[in-house]
Amino acid sequence: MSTSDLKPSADAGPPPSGTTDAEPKESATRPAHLLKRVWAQGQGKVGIVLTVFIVALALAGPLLAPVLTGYSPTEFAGRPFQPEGIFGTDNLGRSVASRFLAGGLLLLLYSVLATVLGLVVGCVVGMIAGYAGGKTDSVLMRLNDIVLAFPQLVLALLAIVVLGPEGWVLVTVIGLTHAPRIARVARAATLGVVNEDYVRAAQMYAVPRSRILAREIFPNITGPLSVEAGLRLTYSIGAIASLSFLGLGMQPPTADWGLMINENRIALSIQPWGVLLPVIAIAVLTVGTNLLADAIARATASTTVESS
Amino acid sequence: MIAKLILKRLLVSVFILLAVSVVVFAATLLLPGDPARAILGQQATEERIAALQAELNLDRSPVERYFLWLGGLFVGNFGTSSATGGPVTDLLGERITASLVLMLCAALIAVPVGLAIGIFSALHRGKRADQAVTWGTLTLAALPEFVIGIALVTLFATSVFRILPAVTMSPPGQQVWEIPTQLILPTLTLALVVIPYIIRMMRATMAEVMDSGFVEMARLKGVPERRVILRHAVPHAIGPVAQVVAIQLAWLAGGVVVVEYLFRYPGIGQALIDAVTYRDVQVVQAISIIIAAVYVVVNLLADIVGILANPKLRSAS
Amino acid sequence: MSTASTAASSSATTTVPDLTLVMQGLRVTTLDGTEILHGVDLQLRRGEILGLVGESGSGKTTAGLACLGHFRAGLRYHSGEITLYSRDTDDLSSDAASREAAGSGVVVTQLGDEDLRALRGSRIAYIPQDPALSLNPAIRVGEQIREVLDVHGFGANAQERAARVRQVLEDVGLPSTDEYQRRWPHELSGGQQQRIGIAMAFAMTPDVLILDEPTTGLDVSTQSHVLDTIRTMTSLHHVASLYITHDLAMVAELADRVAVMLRGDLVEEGPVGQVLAAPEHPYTRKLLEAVPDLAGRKQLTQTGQLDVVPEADSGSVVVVEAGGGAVSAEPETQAPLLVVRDLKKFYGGNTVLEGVNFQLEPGQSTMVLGESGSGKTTLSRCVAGLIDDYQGSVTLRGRELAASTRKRTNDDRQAIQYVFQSPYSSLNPRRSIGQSLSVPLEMSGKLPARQRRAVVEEALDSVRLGRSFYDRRPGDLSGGERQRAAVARALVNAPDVLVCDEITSALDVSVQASIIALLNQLRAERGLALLFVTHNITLARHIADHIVVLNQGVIVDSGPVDQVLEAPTHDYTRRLLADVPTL
Amino acid sequence: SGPAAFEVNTDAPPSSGGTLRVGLTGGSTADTLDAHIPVNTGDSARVINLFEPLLERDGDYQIAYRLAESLEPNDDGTVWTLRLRENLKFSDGSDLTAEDVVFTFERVTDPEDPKTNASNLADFQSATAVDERTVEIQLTAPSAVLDDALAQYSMGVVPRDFDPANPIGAGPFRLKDFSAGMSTTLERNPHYWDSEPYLDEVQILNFNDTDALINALLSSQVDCVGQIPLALVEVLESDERMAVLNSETGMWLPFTMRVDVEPFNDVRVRQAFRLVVDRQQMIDQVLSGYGQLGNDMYSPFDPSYPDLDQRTQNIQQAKNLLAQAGHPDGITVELVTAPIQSGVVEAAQVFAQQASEAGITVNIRRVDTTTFFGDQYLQWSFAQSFWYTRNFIPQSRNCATAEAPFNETAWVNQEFTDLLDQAQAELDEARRTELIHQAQQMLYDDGGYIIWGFANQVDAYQRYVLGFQENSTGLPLNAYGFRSVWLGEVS
Ligand SMILES: Nc1ncnc2c1ncn2[C@@H]1O[C@H](COP(=O)(O)OP(=O)(O)OP(=O)(O)O)[C@@H](O)[C@H]1O
Ligand SMILES: Nc1ncnc2c1ncn2[C@@H]1O[C@H](COP(=O)(O)OP(=O)(O)OP(=O)(O)O)[C@@H](O)[C@H]1O
Ligand SMILES: [Mg+2]
Ligand SMILES: [Mg+2]
Repeated sequence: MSTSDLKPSADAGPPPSGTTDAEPKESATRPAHLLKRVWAQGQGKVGIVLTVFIVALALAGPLLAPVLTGYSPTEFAGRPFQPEGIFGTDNLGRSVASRFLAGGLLLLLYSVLATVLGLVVGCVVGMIAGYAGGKTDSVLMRLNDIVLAFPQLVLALLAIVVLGPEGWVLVTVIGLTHAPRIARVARAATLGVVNEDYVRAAQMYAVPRSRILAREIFPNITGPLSVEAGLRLTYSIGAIASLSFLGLGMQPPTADWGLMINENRIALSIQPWGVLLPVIAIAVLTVGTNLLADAIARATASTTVESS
Repeated sequence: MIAKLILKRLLVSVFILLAVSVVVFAATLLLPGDPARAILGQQATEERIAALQAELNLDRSPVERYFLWLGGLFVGNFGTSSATGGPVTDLLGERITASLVLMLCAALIAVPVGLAIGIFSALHRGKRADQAVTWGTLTLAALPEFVIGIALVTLFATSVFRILPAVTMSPPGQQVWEIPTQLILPTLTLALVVIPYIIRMMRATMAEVMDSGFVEMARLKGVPERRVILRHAVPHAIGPVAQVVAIQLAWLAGGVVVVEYLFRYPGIGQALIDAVTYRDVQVVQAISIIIAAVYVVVNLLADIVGILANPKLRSAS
Repeated sequence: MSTASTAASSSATTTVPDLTLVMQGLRVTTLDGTEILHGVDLQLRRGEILGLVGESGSGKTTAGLACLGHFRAGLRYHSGEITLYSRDTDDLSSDAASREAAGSGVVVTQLGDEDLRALRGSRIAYIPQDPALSLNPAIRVGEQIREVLDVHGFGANAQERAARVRQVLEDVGLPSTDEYQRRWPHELSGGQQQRIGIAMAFAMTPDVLILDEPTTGLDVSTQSHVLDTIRTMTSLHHVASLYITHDLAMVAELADRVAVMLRGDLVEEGPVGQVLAAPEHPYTRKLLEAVPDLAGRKQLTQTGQLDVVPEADSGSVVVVEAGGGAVSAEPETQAPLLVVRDLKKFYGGNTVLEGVNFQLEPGQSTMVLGESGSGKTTLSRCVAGLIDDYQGSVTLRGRELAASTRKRTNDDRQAIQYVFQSPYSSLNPRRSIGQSLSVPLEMSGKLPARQRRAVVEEALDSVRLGRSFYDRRPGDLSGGERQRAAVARALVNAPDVLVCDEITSALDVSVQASIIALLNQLRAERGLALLFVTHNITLARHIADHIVVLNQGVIVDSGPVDQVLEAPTHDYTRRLLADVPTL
Repeated sequence: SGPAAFEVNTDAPPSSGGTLRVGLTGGSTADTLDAHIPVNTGDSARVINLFEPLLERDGDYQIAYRLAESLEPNDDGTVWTLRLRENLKFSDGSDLTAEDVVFTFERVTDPEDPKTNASNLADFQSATAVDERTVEIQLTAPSAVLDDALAQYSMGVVPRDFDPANPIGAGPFRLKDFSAGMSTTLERNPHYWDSEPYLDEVQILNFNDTDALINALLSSQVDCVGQIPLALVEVLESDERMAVLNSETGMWLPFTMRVDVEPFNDVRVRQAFRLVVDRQQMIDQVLSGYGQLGNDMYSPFDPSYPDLDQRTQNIQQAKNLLAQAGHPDGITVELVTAPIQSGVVEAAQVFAQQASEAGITVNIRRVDTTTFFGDQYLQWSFAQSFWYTRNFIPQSRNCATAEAPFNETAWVNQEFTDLLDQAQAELDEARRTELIHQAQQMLYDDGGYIIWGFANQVDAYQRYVLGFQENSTGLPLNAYGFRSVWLGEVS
């Protein structure tokens, strides 16, 4: 019943080849740092570069915007949709470049927060269900199914209509709609390791259950979870942008990539930058984070530095 | 045995639908505004509002109303729309069909194409073609659906090639699907949104299966590669992939909203946005239940496929 | 198909009439160029079984698969030649050039994909190690056999093929009924699955058969059945077989000749009698010494490894008299250390243990013997408190223990320690060895955090891993090293009883020997009582002084080692003893 | 003209036949066919083409007779006599008589269920059919401006047995098909009193999104669209297939300050807010320059529109006023906005930017249209609004008196109301203008509206559509005047 059966390729696999018992390794090195192992993969490298680039842009953008373009994100640079400045003006005659620079931070922040919220709730639920098994599992998973069956967008629309399009509402609603999906993945991954003997060993030593979840199980399901996190971040960004598109997400005059697409798409044929820049940024960010997530998943699955 | 398993899944599905109906009902209670007042308008007198409230059962307790509503669902009565003042069924009937047509078209394209590309990619693992597919799916998955839609419209309808209609418009008395060219862009948009996930899943599952002992054994038996793939490998990927396909198809039920909005497609997505903005509670409830039902049914089908594709479950006694 | 075999011998066109497959200077590398096989030469003769032995990772499977022209993903053919002299070479659709070059044999390593495919399953067949993984779970077993016949165009029509399927099924001693053919793989036992694999391999009456540890997953009785089948089929069809294993005892029983591999090199080859009786290469000698024998004449030590692996563990090897415990149980007035009384365990309606009784004294080592599924793991887990809903009692020094470890007292938990079967799953791959080993100390809470490291390092020393392993992760340890670490975890709290559940069955013989030696040493040093669970009866005299034989949840035989081995009272024990292959 | 892909013969006489496909934004499942409560653009388009009023405002905002042939007040303006044209028929062929007109008056002003135009008919007392073609209208107070009230498009005459589900009217078209929120099909009314419309059919198609609307036009799925984004005017003008209809109107998108709550209960704050607006910039940014300057005064087409000093941006003076009002360190306000009309949300953003220079922090709270017009409508302390063209007295009756149904600023001034009453009763043109000017001065000095400009109404249509003319009412597509539109010959 798992959504994505990306199995945790834990190294409890076949015996490592070539090493025999009688041949202890020379250096007792600690395993290479995770980041190093990610960087060592081609995909990881691309992922890190893309992600860091966009994150840096989003973080520094709001400060740099007025310096680089000469206009603050809400100042007027000319009439709407005119080719003034590097990337022209937007639907209100503001500098597209300036708004683009300033427009990534909130989107990034909200989608990361929503993803983190979904991950935390989903992991806790999924891991408890997978670990406890039996009745607890059935009850949690049925509840999960109910939340899953409840249409996401209806939930978002209702919440926004009732509570208003505040940042925390967006984060909470999107985070909570992620949670059941992440819970499924976390549960499936937990089931994959819960019968490992090291978990039994911990039970044997009467390690508290919370600590078993945190120390024995969690580190061993980070692979599928990080893939899932990448995917969920993509969805978060898409969801926030889509809500902005429907006029329910980020509110004007905030400079925001999702909102920019909506505000400027009408003039796609004459002033495409107002749409293209944010679309490209969103695409680069999501591609980057997904590459990174895949690379992290692969890196956590092995402790050695891969070539290639 | 197998019937029993399926029956069990069926019961769970019914239970989930019931639970969703409670949640939907409770959630819509939170919507501000009084449907009776909405139907009659701001200037209506108190007596008329009270009369209509009684007619719509609004004077009863929420629990009573829930059961009345639930009872109605079983006989196909979704209540009265506060926007039109008429039955919700009249309002939604054609829209549901329209949305289903759109989803079906998208599914009919996305599933076979996704599976085929996924298999192809898994068989060429690490090669150029596979990398191209990987990057393609990654990029496509990175774009929100409305971006894909806008791009397609710009490309095929308004700017580059002016060969396809940009929006759907049905002359009165005709259904949207009677003008097939109008379906192309919305269908394509939906298909492009779900295809990357199907490809990714199919590729991963197939790659895993191709690495399995029995596939290696089949090769060592001298079984031709075509047969290895079609007879030995693909049937194993069907079970797990069915789950992902189901989730993607269920997503379609909710995901049509944005696409319908973009293409002015007369489906339930449009009606949902209208209903939420105009606080048409009964319509919101009806659409939520319908989307949930689609989700549950599709998942049930996937479970059944999973059971049928797994001889262990099929023959366990 | 016996006609084919007679025809083959008469129409032999090769210079060496009975040579069937010749491997010359085979080199295989990984994709990044590391050499796995460094030029291996092998010859397979018709009607003869060649045993290929060597420790794990020495390249046996790689060499075996190369005979089929197959190299696993990540591996690459480098150089060398494999030539197949088929009984009916002319039938093969290989191109004339390659046949010429090989002197009318087919050069497997030069064939194209299509020719290779035609060869595989028909002229060269493969029987894999794990039938459960190699049979397609979604195809009925009869269909899987028939598929081989189909793809190689056996016979003239479907009836002939159906008849052939029935015949091979009967040949391997399985029912040939339609009902049986329509079963799914999971509806067969491991032994039956493996015989389906054999039937599949023999279906096309191949010239060469590659068997890759075909009995590893099976218990001794099933194993002897399967071996019988292989033996009869090989001689019946006059096939040249390559039997890959790391069990020298099995080679002694089955093979005509034996080849020994060490890290990608063939180090010794010759008739079985000669190699086993007078091994030339030091590695062969070491391997032989590591093989446990039922008689217990040998001492399982690690000294034999020294000349092969110079940096092997230091000389602090304690030789333990087989059979007699190093520390004999001192007569004590108080209650026995561990008493298991009337232990029962049900899984649903399925009774797994039906009232088990035995006791254990300090320093005593009891072997729990039994075939797969007899309830050994269940029993040992009940003792260790890992199963919490058993009936009956487990008493430690006269005090009855709670069922679950969570309910047991700290001291009780420390007194009984359990070592898991698989070293690959008992250590958390995400935590360092030191972290994993600190857990028992942490939970007993007796030592302040600062001193734990010292204790753990001591334990690592005592299993002869060395302190440097503290910060390493299980992923970069070999199986043997991991199992030592797992033993060390059981030792940090200075337990009284160590429960070992088949702790050597996932390891190859030399590693097994070193672990056995280690346990014996610990018994000697610490007066540890041992509950050693296994299905390998040949280990008895090397590790235990008492034996308990478990069959379907009941103890059918028990007593001191010699008594049980020499005068088994129960049929089951006798059968076990009869099926053991010996050197 | 130019290398067009096709040529349209614009000189040929109008030709009959064909279907005009009209794209309009707005519309939902709540769309109505009722003649007297049009809400959104689609409703208006239907109402105007299905139902004929007695009078109408023409393209130049002059009163023109439609069903009525004459309308005369008595000496003191308390009784008006209306005379219908001859041989009027409803679209089902039945006769349209004075009784129907009386019924229409009663239906609109029904105190139980007052319709949209009831507020303009506040003085209405009763109507009586004197004969087949004559109606006498009695008022409770003298009025010189009843003709204006009767010229509203929500005042179409309906038969006595009117049923909104089967909307029989006397307009140029009659209903063929209707699907709420989606489309409406109208067909020519053969019983129309005036020269028959050229078109056989008009399809009105609802769009929820301007983008889809423009796309439909560009991909030739519709023939004309109402109200295009002003930023796109130049683009569409440069498309050789398209023509643009650019009308100056009296449509205004004011900011509304409620004068009875903090901080706007201090007139200095209101004046400061009016002074921070750079009106030309507003028009440039929000309307892409397609608009006329506003001077915090509505009704630019009223003959008595005043010639007051033009307010311009004066940050320093605004700051001073704020300081005097007790806000020396600036002030923070919440501006509630909603996409009630294109340009409104945009204007809010431009205002926020302009106001920030004077230390005014404007927090924009965007709500959806339903919420905006929901329970809190008229309660927002600082919000926006949107009005089509009206003359001063009816406009004031709608938004600036105690009885006004939509008094968004809560600005009520007895002296102002008295002046209005006097002006309304004054039949002498010059005297009335004088009174109105006095009232306007009060509004200008003290009122709660910030009226920064009047937006042009710009529509676009395919060149082969002929007959559209500019219209100052603010309603798109020549106030939906499809009766004068025909499809040109394409060569
Ligand atoms: N795909 C691969 N990529 C790289 N190295 C490999 C690969 N497969 C095997 N090896 C290496 O080749 C060597 C020989 O492996 P092989 O499986 O032939 O050993 P084996 O003797 O069959 O071992 P075992 O007894 O464990 O089955 C090992 O050192 C192993 O690490
Ligand atoms: N969790 C469980 N649920 C149901 N039955 C079980 C469970 N665990 C074990 N059994 C059954 O109990 C019986 C004894 O199992 P156990 O694992 O104790 O055997 P074993 O002697 O250790 O076998 P092996 O040599 O294969 O390890 C088996 O028939 C097994 O199928
Ligand atoms: Mg092997
Ligand atoms: Mg066991």
